[in-house]
Amino acid sequence: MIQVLYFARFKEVFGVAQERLPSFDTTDALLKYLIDRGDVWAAELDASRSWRMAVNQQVVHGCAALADGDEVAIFPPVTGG
Amino acid sequence: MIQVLYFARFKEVFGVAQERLPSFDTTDALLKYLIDRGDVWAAELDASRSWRMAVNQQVVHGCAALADGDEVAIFPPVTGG
Amino acid sequence: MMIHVVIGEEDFSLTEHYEAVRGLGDCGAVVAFVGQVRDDDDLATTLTLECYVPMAQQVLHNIAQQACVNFDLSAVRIVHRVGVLAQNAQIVLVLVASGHRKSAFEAAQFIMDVLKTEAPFWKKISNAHGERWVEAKDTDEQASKRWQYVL
Amino acid sequence: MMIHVVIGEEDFSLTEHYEAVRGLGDCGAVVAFVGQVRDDDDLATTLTLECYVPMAQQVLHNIAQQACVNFDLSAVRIVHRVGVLAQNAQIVLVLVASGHRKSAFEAAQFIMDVLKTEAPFWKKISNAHGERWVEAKDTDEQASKRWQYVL
Repeated sequence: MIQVLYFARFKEVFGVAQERLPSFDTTDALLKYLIDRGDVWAAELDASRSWRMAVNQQVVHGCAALADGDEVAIFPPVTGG
Repeated sequence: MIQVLYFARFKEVFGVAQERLPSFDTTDALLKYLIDRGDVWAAELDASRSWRMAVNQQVVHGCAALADGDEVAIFPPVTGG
Repeated sequence: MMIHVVIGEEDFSLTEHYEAVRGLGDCGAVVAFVGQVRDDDDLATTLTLECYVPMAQQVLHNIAQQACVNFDLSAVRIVHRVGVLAQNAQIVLVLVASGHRKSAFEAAQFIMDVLKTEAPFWKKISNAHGERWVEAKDTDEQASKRWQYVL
Repeated sequence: MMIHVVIGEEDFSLTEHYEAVRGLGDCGAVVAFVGQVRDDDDLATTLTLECYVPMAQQVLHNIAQQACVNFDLSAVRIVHRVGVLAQNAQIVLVLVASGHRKSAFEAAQFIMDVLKTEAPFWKKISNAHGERWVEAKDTDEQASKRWQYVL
């Protein structure tokens, strides 16, 4: 299992802050699974939109390997400070 | 009459913080008068040394006109902050 | 090198953080930056700050450490608030101590610039017009990238 | 635009000056710089700050005014102490408030850089080795000159 967290606009649009999902081999596989839910998932996670993904609190660029127990976070560009 | 003020190293080396002097037409004439005192005056106010002069609290570059009642200050490069 | 990072709802005291670095050895120059909620009287703005806390802790620590190494600091303190903040409320504090003013100024700017693009915080604006998430700014992206070439 | 300049022997409170600008309208970003007497434990250093007070008042006001115009500030406060200052004592405070962090950082640096080369203050160092007047630094001269091209 992995833990997937959503922040800010994603949390609101998806209507969920976090969920447990079965393990995936890669972040691309996880993304395909989420996009296949269609609707807001497909719209928000479109590759042309700018958003970020972190695995175990490290930002990943491109596709990254996933392991059982990983924490994956998906979020819009940050706007703190 | 004019008022001449000395600061920092000059005040110590000349042994005077301020003095009243007869009026001079220009800062160059005042300087010649001071340098003609010889000794530390000639040494410190040598044109090759870096120091500044202000007339009525405005820094002057080169020669400036003087009038009766002016306040002239002679000081080393500043080192505050 | 003394690093102190706080993320939380409580307000912070500039003085308290300033006093904490004053006694330190090489601290001829202290620079503090405080970011506050802007005062748009007509709109009665409030900000809601959301944060991915454990990741933000790590990111802020990393930025502080990089600042120490690159700018020869004796202390760095970063405080970032979360939750609902009213007009004029303090949002963020960056305070650095160094032997010299140039490195202190540069370090504080470096920290703020990188924090703005790397630390996982999100701002939502609520006012008379409604609510909206703040969009990331290109100018912040540029400000952050310049440090790649400077360092 | 609120300018406040103080030259005197008394110590100053960062908080007090910070609180004085916080209520002001366009003050999303506050940057404060504090310069302190360095801590050379072995040498038991003290600084003596001499000043041509009426000229320094004018120069600091002019610098503050230029900063307001060039960096769109809502407030500037400059405090410079004179007299005998022990190790770790505060010497100078520059505090600026602006709508944006970039202009706040630049304004504070501008003020410090120009103050260092234009304001009539002189530092004498006294320590275990004796007494000497601090020499003006070329790096300060360069730092001040760069603003001619930036502004």
